[in-house]
Amino acid sequence: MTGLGPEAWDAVRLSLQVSLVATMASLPLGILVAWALARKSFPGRQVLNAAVHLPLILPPVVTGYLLLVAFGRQGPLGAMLYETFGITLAFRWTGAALAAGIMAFPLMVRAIRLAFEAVDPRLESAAGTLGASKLQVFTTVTLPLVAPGVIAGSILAFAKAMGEFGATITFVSNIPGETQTIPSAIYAFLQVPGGENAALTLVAISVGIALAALALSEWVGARVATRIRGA
Amino acid sequence: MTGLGPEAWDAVRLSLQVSLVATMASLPLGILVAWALARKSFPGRQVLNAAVHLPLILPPVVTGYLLLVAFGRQGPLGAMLYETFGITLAFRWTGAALAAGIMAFPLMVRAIRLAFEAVDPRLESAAGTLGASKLQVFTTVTLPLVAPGVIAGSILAFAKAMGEFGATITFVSNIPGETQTIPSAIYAFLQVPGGENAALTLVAISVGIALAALALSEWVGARVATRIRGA
Amino acid sequence: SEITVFAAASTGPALRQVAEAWEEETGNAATIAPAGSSVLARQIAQGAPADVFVSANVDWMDWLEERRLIVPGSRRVLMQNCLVLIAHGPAEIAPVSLTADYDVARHLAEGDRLAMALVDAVPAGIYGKQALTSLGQWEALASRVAQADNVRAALALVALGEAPVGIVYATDAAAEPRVHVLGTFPDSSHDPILYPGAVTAEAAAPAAAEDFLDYLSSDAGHAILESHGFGVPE
Amino acid sequence: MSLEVAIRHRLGDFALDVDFDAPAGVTVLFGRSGSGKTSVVNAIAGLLRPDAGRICLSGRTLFDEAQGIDVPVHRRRTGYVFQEHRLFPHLTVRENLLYSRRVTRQRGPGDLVETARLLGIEALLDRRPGALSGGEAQRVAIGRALLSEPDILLMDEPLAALDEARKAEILPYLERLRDRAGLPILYVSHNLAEVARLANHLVLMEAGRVMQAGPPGDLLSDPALVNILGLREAGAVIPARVTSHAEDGVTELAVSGGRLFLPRIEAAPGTALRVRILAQDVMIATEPPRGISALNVLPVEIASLRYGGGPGVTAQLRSGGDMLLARVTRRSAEALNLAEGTRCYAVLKSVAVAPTDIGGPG
Amino acid sequence: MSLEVAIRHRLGDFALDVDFDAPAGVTVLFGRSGSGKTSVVNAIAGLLRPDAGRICLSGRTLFDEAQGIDVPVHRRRTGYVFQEHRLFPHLTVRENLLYSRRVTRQRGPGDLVETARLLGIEALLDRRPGALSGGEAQRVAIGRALLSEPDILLMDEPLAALDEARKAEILPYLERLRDRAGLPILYVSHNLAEVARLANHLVLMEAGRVMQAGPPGDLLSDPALVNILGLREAGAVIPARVTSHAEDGVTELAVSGGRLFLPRIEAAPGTALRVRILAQDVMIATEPPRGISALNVLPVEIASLRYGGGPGVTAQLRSGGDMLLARVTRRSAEALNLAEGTRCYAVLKSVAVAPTDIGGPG
Ligand SMILES: Nc1ncnc2c1ncn2[C@@H]1O[C@H](COP(=O)(O)OP(=O)(O)OP(=O)(O)O)[C@@H](O)[C@H]1O
Ligand SMILES: Nc1ncnc2c1ncn2[C@@H]1O[C@H](COP(=O)(O)OP(=O)(O)OP(=O)(O)O)[C@@H](O)[C@H]1O
Ligand code: MOO
Ligand SMILES: [Mg+2]
Ligand SMILES: [Mg+2]
Repeated sequence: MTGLGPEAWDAVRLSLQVSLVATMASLPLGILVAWALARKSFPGRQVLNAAVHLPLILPPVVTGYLLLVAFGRQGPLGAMLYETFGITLAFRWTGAALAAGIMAFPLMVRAIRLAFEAVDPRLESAAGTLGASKLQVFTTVTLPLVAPGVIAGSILAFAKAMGEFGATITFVSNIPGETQTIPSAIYAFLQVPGGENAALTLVAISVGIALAALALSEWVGARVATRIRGA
Repeated sequence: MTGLGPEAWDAVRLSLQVSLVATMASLPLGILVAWALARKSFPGRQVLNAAVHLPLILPPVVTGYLLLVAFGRQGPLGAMLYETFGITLAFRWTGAALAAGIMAFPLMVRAIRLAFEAVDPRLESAAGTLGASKLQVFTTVTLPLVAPGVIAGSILAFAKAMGEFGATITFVSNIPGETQTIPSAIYAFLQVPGGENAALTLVAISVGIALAALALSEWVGARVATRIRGA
Repeated sequence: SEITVFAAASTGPALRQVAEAWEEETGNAATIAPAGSSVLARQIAQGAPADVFVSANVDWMDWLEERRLIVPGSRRVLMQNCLVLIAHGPAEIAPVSLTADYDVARHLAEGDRLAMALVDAVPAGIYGKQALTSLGQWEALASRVAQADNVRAALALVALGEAPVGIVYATDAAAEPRVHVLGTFPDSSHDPILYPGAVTAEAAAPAAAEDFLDYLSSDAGHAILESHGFGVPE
Repeated sequence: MSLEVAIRHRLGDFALDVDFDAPAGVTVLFGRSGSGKTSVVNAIAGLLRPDAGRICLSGRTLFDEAQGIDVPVHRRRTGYVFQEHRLFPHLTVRENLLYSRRVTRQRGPGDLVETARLLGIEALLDRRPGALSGGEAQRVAIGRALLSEPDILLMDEPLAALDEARKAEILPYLERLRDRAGLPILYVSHNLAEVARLANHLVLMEAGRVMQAGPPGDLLSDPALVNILGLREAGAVIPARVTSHAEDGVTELAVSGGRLFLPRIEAAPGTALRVRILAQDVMIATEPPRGISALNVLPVEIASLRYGGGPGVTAQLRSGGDMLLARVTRRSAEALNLAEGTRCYAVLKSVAVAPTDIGGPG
Repeated sequence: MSLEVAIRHRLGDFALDVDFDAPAGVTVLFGRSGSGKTSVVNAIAGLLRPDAGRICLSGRTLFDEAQGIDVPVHRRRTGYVFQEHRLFPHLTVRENLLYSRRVTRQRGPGDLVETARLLGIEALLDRRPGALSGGEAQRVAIGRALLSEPDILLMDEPLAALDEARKAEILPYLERLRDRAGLPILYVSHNLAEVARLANHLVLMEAGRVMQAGPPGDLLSDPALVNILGLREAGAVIPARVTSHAEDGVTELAVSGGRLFLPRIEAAPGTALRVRILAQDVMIATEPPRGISALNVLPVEIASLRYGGGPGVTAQLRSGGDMLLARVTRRSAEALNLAEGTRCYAVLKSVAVAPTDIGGPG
């Protein structure tokens, strides 16, 4: 229809899958880490904070290379995952999701952390006096109040995951149907003279998807915000 | 000293310069855009929001390519800038700063926007009744209260700028001493046999700088937060 | 005078060493800017301040030539390369010349991947696909290829043992101790691997640029290029 | 100086529809929780844009829906003390107090040190609002509004969080403000002692509407409003004039119906005052009482007797040109044979006319 | 049920060092703004961890620095009504009210509908806190704490934002809570009428320390505390028993010094009550007054006369086994020749013993 071959459509499907899984799977950890960084002081807090930011600081290829070394089949973590759970990440779409998730993680955590820092701790104390355990305070008061930040963080992460290229291709290569995401396909098109049009079509699709997600998140975010402001 | 040649040290200096300039120069616009997105409803708000997020969604090479087409000396904006102001961005460190700034912009804006959304509008009304114009309310109440978000956004942007590679090399190439930032230099080292060690040294330097900035921002942020909590 | 050389990334270090020798001899200065050939070609089309372009493949040089962006007559082949099949680990047997009888797939266990550069986009990948096709093995292997974004990344996959075998340039294989060469693909199995160079149409110092290319084609230049594993034109 | 408010506005199910004028001095908005007091104040400050109507302050139109006038908040010069303090958390107490000066670059007559001393917050100047107690924060908020040199002070239950002693210190200061330069004050309160003391004008609100408005003397001594205001708080506010100070600390006042003796009032002879006499503090005697500690006995005539459902009777007593209110039991009224026109005596203990119930002339 | 508090804590320059026991019933913490009341309540709720000391509730140790005991907030079962309402902005009023039930999965005897009706918030159940007026929000906060079925209610000036009518509705409910099942209540207040009505025990705080603690009857009629409590608020709280209800709506009470006649009180004959008689509502007569509307005249003996700096005198009057307080002017005291031991009559208007000043036996 658009002059794109079936491989390109595979890439679209795969990118969606990878980005969604990366965002969803990293969300619980992202919330936990954001909360710990915003609220707790513990030994290693600064180390955790640094680790979270690393993927942002490092050139993506370096992150991809480190992932390869750690999570590849020969890597210590990769071997352990394979032997213990039978999970292989290298050259799999799951590895692409891991790479995208890690690259997007700092964005997700920062957004959620800011939201945690904005929650009025007096509301949490009030919940405590009403009999809510720490965990209940968290789930019934804190979490609903950070919802806008969680939405913002998730959409940032999703957008980043849709666009991630360097770490992904370095870690899981480009295997059509398995690890060839939209950015990999775009990159390939751009390497050859005359590939620009196909690349631009894919760019348009990618942008369309991400903007739809963005619009959805704005809409949900606005609804959540009005609820919290309380009209 | 570390086995790095003068070119590599040039890259370190240049990366610092590019990242700092990119962060500082985009900060005013970032604050403005974040404020508009958080507080105003205007026609084109969704378009602005989408535009801000685009660099996140697009693979970096695509962003770089679009920048090259727009701001290259043949590009419409590049030609205009050159003819009107005598400014050339393409293949200059200023172009690298533009690329880094654009790539970091969504991160900066999101962080600041969340902070704006968390400011209690009742404090702003109170300032209004005390005679503060909208602008004064903004500078004397809103801005100080969003300071933690501004710090968070700036450090995210700085870290991202330090790690930015794809858009930069695509837009301004990899000219040592002019546009070769740390990530580009790492790329160059990784393209050649035996370059890994030099690449790792650069990675370490880059990480060190970004983590120092991160620690500084955490420290400043904590101080600002205590001030605002008011102990 | 000073020139800027836009060099395909894989040629960067060799060119830098040549540049140093050239600078010593002529008192000129050369800055080597390494990046992908496609990136560099597009940048030259956008007015990049390059005096010399060294491409890793012929297509992008053709593309510039069609657009009259290089100085006619300055184009020449600077160096050549060979394509090899490599495996992880130290050498066990001497390299062979690869023929249709050589079953590449036997190195791949269930789930293993053959590391190559992007087979439709990056020169090393394109040449590799041609070679496997002419050896009649592409059909069988196509679905088992892990395509890296550049040939160095393919090399890294094999070096780390993530892929047991891969297809890279001889120059890459020579410098990586964690891999060994199983065999060399015959020149006839793929288009010649040529690195063309030319002076750009907008070169600020065309004379020096021409001189640099000449130096690359001189014996002194050839010696350096060969020390990096490149072949040189007769 | 006067304030004219005539606005309509909907907030969900709640309909605000008020129309009142506030003359110079203190106008108290009085009404139950949720009756719309804060909404009215917000409209005057420009924080709520009414659906329709007009707001004028001293001839200046702040808002006119029909004419499309809507003066921005910061040009309205309203000093607003909010129901919640709304201090700026990032500024110290001192910076909060000086905020208005900083933004308007005007230095009015108000003095930081004096204001802080009055409010008892001198020791807190370098703290931030997070480190203040509830009452301290509210006092800082009052100081911040006072120091903004406004054209009108809007005070939304400003003293609710304060103890009596502190209130007793702040009220005279508000009175001085009211009297000096005629700064108009719109004051939301639940407390009729405050109302009686401060108000020149009283606006009673109920369910978004103005029930009744007028001088507090009239309203507070209106037997019809006794139930709305609460039995304990009904009473008369009558004008008086200081005549002399005796050596034993008693001040003599002239009222239209005779003389009153009060614990020393710091006001020069000749000063006009208002005194509040709660209905429950007035006894009725048919003969002049003797041997009793009450210093104040006024001859009165019963103007009306209003029997409620309960055991109480509200008597309106004509004393010279003024009306007093008295609450007596039905049993007493019968025992004393009280009827309209009966001439009798109003007995009030001197200390029952308490210092906090004495206000300037307004 | 009783509460023992003995804690020390530093907050910046402020040093808290309090030690008091609160018996069953209502204990009122009374003190000026900034005296440390909220800090004490926070310590009991577990929101402030004292530097040292002990807190026990009904034999349960909530905190003991020495033994390292610090029961977590949510296990302390304290129902806390905060000075600022602290409603959850993301929940509706109904969800706020039911919050405690949701997290503890316990359904106590408290009923949502009944509580909401009592507090006048039935119509607001589906709103969010952002759409409430100041007083409405405070009422929801009270309801939320009540419905949490706590072992103790901690109330930090809960009624300050409410109008008299609303207070008059809520106070009896708090009294019922206090009396039913003996729910102890720690109540921070500036308002002595509330204190007198509710308190079984009064703790006077000043600058972080307990100045005096004891039964409100003793403290409020202690002439030495008149200055601290405020002149207008001093008075006695004495026990009484309902003897009969007359047809004209007057209820007769027996006190140790004689009989009192009050507007009808809804309590069966025999019920024990406390009545509050403000010093300023008591007149002293040397002979039994006649022809006067005051129904209540008690023979008394002057136990002490305390001359202050001003024109007033505080007289302590022995009436049977109780002490009354009276404020009279120095001039009257001299005119009537009052001295310690003088036998005379205390004259009080029946309606001066107002309904809000009558509490159960506690
Ligand atoms: N973080 C802090 N640093 C220094 N002083 C503080 C801090 N928090 C509170 N204080 C001081 O502690 C004292 C007690 O405060 P607390 O809130 O307990 O007073 P309160 O009796 O409840 O007063 P109010 O009636 O005004 O609410 C106050 O003087 C206050 O200024
Ligand atoms: N956003 C809203 N939606 C619906 N109703 C609202 C909204 N905001 C306020 N109200 C209602 O408007 C009415 C007036 O509120 P307002 O704050 O003016 O009352 P108030 O007289 O100041 O009360 P209080 O003495 O309790 O502070 C209240 O009944 C309140 O419930
Ligand atoms: O040097 Mo290249 O651009 O990897 O073929
Ligand atoms: Mg209000
Ligand atoms: Mg307090």
